[in-house]
Amino acid sequence: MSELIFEKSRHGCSGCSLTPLDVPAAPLDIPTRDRIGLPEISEPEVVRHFVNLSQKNFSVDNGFYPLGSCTMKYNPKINEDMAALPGFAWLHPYQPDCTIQGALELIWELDQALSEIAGMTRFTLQPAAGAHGELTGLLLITRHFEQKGEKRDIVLIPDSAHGTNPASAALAGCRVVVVRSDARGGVDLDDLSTKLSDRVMALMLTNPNTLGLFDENILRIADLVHRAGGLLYYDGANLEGTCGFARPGDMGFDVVHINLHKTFSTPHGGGGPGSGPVGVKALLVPYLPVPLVEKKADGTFAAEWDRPESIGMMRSFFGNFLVAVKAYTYILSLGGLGLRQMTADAVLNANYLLSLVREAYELPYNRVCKHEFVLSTHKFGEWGLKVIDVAKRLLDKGFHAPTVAFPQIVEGALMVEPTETESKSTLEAFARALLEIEEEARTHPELLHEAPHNTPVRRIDDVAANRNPVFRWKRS
Amino acid sequence: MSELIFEKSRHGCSGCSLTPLDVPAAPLDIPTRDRIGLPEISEPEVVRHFVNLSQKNFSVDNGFYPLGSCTMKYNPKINEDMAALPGFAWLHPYQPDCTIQGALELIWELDQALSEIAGMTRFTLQPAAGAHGELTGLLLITRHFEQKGEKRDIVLIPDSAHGTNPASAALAGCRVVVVRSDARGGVDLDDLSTKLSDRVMALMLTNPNTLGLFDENILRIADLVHRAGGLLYYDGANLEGTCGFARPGDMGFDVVHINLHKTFSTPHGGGGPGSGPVGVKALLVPYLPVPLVEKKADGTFAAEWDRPESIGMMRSFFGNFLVAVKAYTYILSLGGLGLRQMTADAVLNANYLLSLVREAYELPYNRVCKHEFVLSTHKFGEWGLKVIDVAKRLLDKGFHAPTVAFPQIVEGALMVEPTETESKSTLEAFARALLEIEEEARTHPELLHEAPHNTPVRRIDDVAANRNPVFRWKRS
Amino acid sequence: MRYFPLSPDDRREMLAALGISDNKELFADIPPAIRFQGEFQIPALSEPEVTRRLEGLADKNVNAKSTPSFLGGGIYQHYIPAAIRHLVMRSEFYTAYTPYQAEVSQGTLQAIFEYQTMICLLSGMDVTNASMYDGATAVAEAALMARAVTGKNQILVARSLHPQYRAVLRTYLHPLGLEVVEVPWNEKGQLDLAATPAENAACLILQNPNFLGLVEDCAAAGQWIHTASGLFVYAFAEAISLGLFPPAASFDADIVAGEGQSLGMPPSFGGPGLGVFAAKEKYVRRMPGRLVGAAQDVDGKRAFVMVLATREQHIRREKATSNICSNQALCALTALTYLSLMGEEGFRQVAEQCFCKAHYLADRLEKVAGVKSLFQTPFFNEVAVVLPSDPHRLNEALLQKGILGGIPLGRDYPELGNAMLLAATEVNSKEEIDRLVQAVAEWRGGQR
Amino acid sequence: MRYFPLSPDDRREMLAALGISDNKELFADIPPAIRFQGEFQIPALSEPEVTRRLEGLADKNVNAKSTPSFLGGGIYQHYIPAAIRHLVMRSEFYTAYTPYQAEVSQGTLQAIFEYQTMICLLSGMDVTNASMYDGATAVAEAALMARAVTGKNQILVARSLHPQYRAVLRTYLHPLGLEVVEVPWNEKGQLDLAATPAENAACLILQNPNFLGLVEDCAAAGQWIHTASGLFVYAFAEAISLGLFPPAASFDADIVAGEGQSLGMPPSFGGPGLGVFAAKEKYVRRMPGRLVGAAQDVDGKRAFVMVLATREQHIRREKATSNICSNQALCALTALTYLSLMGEEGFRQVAEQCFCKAHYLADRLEKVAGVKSLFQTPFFNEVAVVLPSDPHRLNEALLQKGILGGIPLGRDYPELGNAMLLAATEVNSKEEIDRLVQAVAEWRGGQR
Ligand SMILES: Cc1ncc(COP(=O)(O)O)c(C=O)c1O
Ligand SMILES: Cc1ncc(COP(=O)(O)O)c(C=O)c1O
Repeated sequence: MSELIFEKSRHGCSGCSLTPLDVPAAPLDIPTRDRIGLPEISEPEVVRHFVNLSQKNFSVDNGFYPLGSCTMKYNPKINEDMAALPGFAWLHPYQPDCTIQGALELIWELDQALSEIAGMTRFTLQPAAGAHGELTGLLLITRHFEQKGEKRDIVLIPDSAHGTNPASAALAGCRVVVVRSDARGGVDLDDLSTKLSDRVMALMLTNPNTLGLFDENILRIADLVHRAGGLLYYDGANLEGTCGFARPGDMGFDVVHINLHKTFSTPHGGGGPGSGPVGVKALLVPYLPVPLVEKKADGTFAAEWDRPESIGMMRSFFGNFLVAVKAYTYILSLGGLGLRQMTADAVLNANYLLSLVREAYELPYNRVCKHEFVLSTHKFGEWGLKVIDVAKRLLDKGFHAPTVAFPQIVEGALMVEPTETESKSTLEAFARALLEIEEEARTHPELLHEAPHNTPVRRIDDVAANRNPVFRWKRS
Repeated sequence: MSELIFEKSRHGCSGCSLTPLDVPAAPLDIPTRDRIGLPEISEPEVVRHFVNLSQKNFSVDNGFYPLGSCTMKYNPKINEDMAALPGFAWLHPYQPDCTIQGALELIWELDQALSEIAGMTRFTLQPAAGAHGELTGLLLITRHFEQKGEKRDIVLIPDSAHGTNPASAALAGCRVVVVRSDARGGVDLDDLSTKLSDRVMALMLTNPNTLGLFDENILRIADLVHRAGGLLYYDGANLEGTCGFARPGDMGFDVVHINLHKTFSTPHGGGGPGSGPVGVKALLVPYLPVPLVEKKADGTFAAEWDRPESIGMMRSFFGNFLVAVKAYTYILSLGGLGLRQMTADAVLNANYLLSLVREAYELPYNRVCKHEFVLSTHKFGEWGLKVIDVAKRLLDKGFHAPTVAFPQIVEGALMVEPTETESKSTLEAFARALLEIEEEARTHPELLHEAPHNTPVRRIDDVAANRNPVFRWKRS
Repeated sequence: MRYFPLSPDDRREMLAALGISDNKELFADIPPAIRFQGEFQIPALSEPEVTRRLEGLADKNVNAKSTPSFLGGGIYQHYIPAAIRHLVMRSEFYTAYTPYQAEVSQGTLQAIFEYQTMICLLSGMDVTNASMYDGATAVAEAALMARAVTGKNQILVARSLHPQYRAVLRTYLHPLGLEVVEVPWNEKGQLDLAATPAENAACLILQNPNFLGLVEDCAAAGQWIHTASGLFVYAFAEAISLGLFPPAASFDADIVAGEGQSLGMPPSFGGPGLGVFAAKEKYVRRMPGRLVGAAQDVDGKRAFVMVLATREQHIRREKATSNICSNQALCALTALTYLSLMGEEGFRQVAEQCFCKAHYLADRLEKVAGVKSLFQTPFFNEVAVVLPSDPHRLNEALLQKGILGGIPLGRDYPELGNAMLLAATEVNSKEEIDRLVQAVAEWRGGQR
Repeated sequence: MRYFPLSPDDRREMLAALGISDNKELFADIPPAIRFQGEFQIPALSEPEVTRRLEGLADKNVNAKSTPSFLGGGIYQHYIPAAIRHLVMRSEFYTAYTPYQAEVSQGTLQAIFEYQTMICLLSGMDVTNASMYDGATAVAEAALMARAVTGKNQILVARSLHPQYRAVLRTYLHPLGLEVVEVPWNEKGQLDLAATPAENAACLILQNPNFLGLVEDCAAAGQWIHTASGLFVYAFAEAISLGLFPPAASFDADIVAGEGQSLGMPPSFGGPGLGVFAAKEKYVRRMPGRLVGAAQDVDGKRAFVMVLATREQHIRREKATSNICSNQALCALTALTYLSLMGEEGFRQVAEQCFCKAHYLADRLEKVAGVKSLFQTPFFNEVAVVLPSDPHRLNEALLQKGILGGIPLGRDYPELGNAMLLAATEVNSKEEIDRLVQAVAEWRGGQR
């Protein structure tokens, strides 16, 4: 069953159908290669291979996937259909503007919608994912201070932040200084004050943060940073928690990125493609990447390349355009009120689920959560178990596991994000599973330790796989 | 996991999205109903329900499905895409001819292609499946004799025939007389001769027959029937066995039906829709159902309704048109040579597979087979086992079972049709499974008796289900 | 050929294993006289070429997706939720066959069981089968079943039953010597019970709404035929009406037979659609088609399985209740997913919207001078209007303006002369309807 | 809203269970000053309405599926086998995320492992990652990796590298203080090794075929940069060339980075595409992106799992090799299915057909008076020609005739004046090419 596609190759077979060449064969006046070693397989066998492979995946369309920080909500099918329209999928990015008015209009409209939703002035859709948006945003800030002639290179990042935040800061050529969390899980204001200086370029913040908690001091924080001359960066991975209830722009953020593949329902694709549009306040608009889509006085749209202060390009062309098509479809499908209901339900689901499991697990910060919450499995240590054992046992019970071991400030963190597209009964079933597991941990810890038992493969030996890593198949 | 969709209903939910009414609400001047009781479920949950349901099916895209007589070949994906084109899927059958020229041309072209393939004069695409084609064909013959003023109402049918043959004959108002098979599995010529008379309207024959054997006496048979004044009906379920090598028209058949969902690769859809075009020799053309598509002198196409001798309509409109689109796509994809290779490979696969298992099972007729073959599991009786036990054990080994207990003339029949879209290694794996099972039957019969063990559900109690049948869910 | 997994080497090895050198030997049993020596004149096209060829054919058609259309008559355009195709096109559903091996076919079996339940809910009947070919053949099978139940040989059928259903009925009944008697409509376009005696009838087949779009008095009709010991067959050609109309069972229907295309399927040039068939449980052993029942596996786990197969051709052969084998299962699945998504409220609303759109259309059309409704009887989503001249000419004029008009009724009902049947559903916007009416008025103007 | 499974009752019950009466209480932690009081001016559309809106936008575009196109420049149109979308659109693939829980993600993991192998086969390299955002960022990451490996701060980049890749490179390298030095092309349009010293270079980035479509002397370039202890980064913007060209490893490339859109993805207005990234194994710990490795489960069963995660941001944070998290996994799966279907022969043939079509195009264009190839150097499937006047005017003229022309090179390469880059692939028929050439000739005629 787990035969590799290469092992199914049979010389002389093919799944390919090419129209015979209708022009004269040109002499190959260039150096050419030998056999590649690609497999030779008929179409029926290729189809079977991948259909059967797919069944070894757990996905949102199979069941509950409460992977914290990832917003694994339902991916509406209409989104996929719209992105597949030949009028989008078969556009070439080098086409003249007059032949791509619909695409430019869509980009403009999405920019407008996101600006309204986030409370910002303009968005670029070029960044291909959240981390890419972070880098973009930091480069915009860098450029801003360059223009102002200020030498600032420190990026403050809370200890609860996602790994991409410091990694992006490093990639932007900045120094990372970590800010501690306080007892309520928010930014420690004292620590922040201490670390602010005229070298600080920005504070990167997720709000609600990775604990799922809204930082009530956000206005104080913004004020402190701004007074110190720095800017505020908003990691929009958690926009789901406040969308329609509070806008990052209003909180004082100067730059935001949004993950269209989270809040805006575009599929995660087994890892991607995503899209990480970056929105800015007016002061940063001049630096946005090229091309930027502009609406002209006559109502037509143009891809503007001539932006002398721009940071340049973050990737080729217009970003992951088809992902933008899906997100735009979603925004139109929900409308303003729907977006607010989305958040209301996501937050209700999270708090309800939390209420069902909080007794059996440890809740490090006892507060209302937003769209997700983090439990600690610290006490499972008593029974010789780790958070990973809880996760694996959940797989046996037909659920995907929550995010584990993140944020690092919580020991044995289990980060649970139900999203608004789950039903009450699903939440209850999941809560029952978590309670059962806690019970099993006390009475039959081996059940967890040896989990999973009924998945396509059982627990995988990571250590061995890393000791002598094998990155590719080779004919044996 | 096996919750019914109704059990997931939650009052106030919906997966529906309707545009608000843009005309005045008209007063309901008609009697209307109370609540229907349809489930109320959001789109994400409906999607999950059916995605998970689907995974409880075994299908051609999952693996080997050697269901004899059903030609479970690969269903090319391009076929589905072509049938989904709005220019086909969104045609209304009452549109004026000038707006459906492409559809009529396709019907005409498929008629031409099938006529060439089967060696007939004209085809109607109206019949919705094989059995429907049988009824159509028999009614054509009935009409023929009506017109000739001959009173013939007996249909001769071999004892090896598929159940639809006698059932169709009955539906056509005919009497069925069964013809015995001879020692080589073909029509017993003596028995046939005895049963021929001036009351015999037709002999229905599958050739290769349901044993997968080509009736070598076919010309004698045709001659006998024709001399007795009867006509020959060809059940095209097994066209796969001779396509490109011998044509029913050339064998002497006067009417044929073809199952597009078998030889011509259209999907079986969990039971249907299929399509059972009927082709006839010139003498029967006047009786073909209306509408019949004609090509006019100016190259345009017309749906001809004015056919005074026609038997009338067999179903509404043009039959399962989108199935015809798929079959036409397939025929163009293979071309004439491809169709011949298709048969060559199907027959090679069948004979090769047979050679691997014939020692361990009983082969009632020791001959070269065509696209399928029938084994007997008679000897499994010794170990207290039936053919169904062999079938269920195959499920455990990751294969669909062959057709069982048919044809009835072979005790404990296992009817195996590999099709040309299976690889040599798949055939070998299946053969190994059959051999293992024979071994298990001898050594651990309970393994078969209690099979299947690792399917979504285990052996189902048919008897109980039939004793007090429950045809629908009711709120409990 | 990309669909064939045998490599040249495989073929050689396999032939060798069989001890033969040429695959011709595998066909040696075919008498030389009938060995096909020719070559089919069908050139093989590459996938891109075949795509171009089929797209070319599709483009030669005017399709009712990009062109406003008012065609109905048993095939309707309704909005199809996007999720449906994603579900129905799951490989595991559409590349499986009849669930003969129940243990690996629970997906299909449970779906059919759910479909059966849905149709029982819509119709109020006890038992629904797994599908028939289409509405027309479902009605024909209903007639045969009524004959089998009652032993009577006459079938009463409303003249307002879909003309093609009547045609199919005639084709099916003729060879069995059954008599088809048409019951005319009265001055209101509804069934004229007074016109025909019912004593010898195995059943009365009445379509609601009838082919002219009109709502029938089914209660009266049911009572009438039952008094004469015939069965009442409730037929329908527009399944959306089931969301608004009282269920057939409330009229004491014995059999319900109709077309389910509206439940999530595109018009498809008339096929595949879905033959819906339901009946009272007491007649179940006379029912055609497959039935799925609830069951348990040996571990007591819920399961589903085909039941009462002893009615069917593969067991009963010439004594079977029908010859049907392959049915329209994937269409039944489509209907199931459609009804699941629409749900209680949504399905009702679609029906109401259709009603409102058609009434708006009728109101507006009536205001065009020279156009009037054929009857002043309550209707659902179709209206028959009389035109001042040949409706075919109107259709041509409409087509010029990018509109697919209605169905000229004269061919099937010569007595209706220049009448045309126009349908409106939830997909016809007010603007489209206004455009149609405007075009009709202009055409009418040009006529004078 | 049809995507929300909470019913009004559910919401009430859940709030009650939480002991609160209004969901506003769940947002009480948001300071009143920043509670959003407005309402987004975004009306909700029904599914049919949203479909119409998006189809309307799509229809405002001229798409390269229904219009012959000769645009390339890093994004190409190739035939996409129909089976691909059916596979990639399997729910289990596209609605899953990064395979964090390996035991229930073997589908994705095995697919990535197979993809990695495919790219290793095409490039000859040892290790391939699970994907980068696109060709441009892959090249930028290659530069960063070269810096990390060599400790040198200068990046040599061919001026004939895709202009947008160079732009992205500048954006990425600027804040890190790395110096980007452009290496010009010589009179043949190929890299001019003599022009630039290599001593301080962390790497040389050379695109093959280069942006002008020309085949580079990679062996010489590789040797040259290696002599100076820099890494050789083999970049590509047309993955189909990998089917014909000697593998990058044969030029001793250290890193291979490029765009994989041609492997089964439509042009998509430039995204999503596929950033391909491969390298020599000795550098693997400096590589950006995810890696999947072969593994075993506790029962010794074959399995796959993410490996060397210690390079990545979620563990290493600011010391990670890259910040990438979400990547383009589904595009990698697409490329995998494409290569699986095309197979050894098919993939090679596509490459050869592209070569032949472009050469036919070039030959024919050269015959138009006033049009000539910019260079007489071997090329793959794109050719740069010099026109007698502004190529934008030619494109307008072509558009009039329903043809999407080529890319005017003047904006990115002012020194090239009126040059235009035209691509041809296996989907451009001879007839299309002839039509283009004819139209160019007519335009040229009209100019005089
Ligand atoms: C809080 C947070 N920030 C940033 C990211 C990075 O986003 P992406 O994966 O789209 O690059 C993630 C991704 O999971 C995240 O959870
Ligand atoms: C030999 C034979 N004849 C006829 C039929 C009936 O065909 P259909 O199921 O298309 O009605 C079958 C179906 O399996 C068959 O195998």
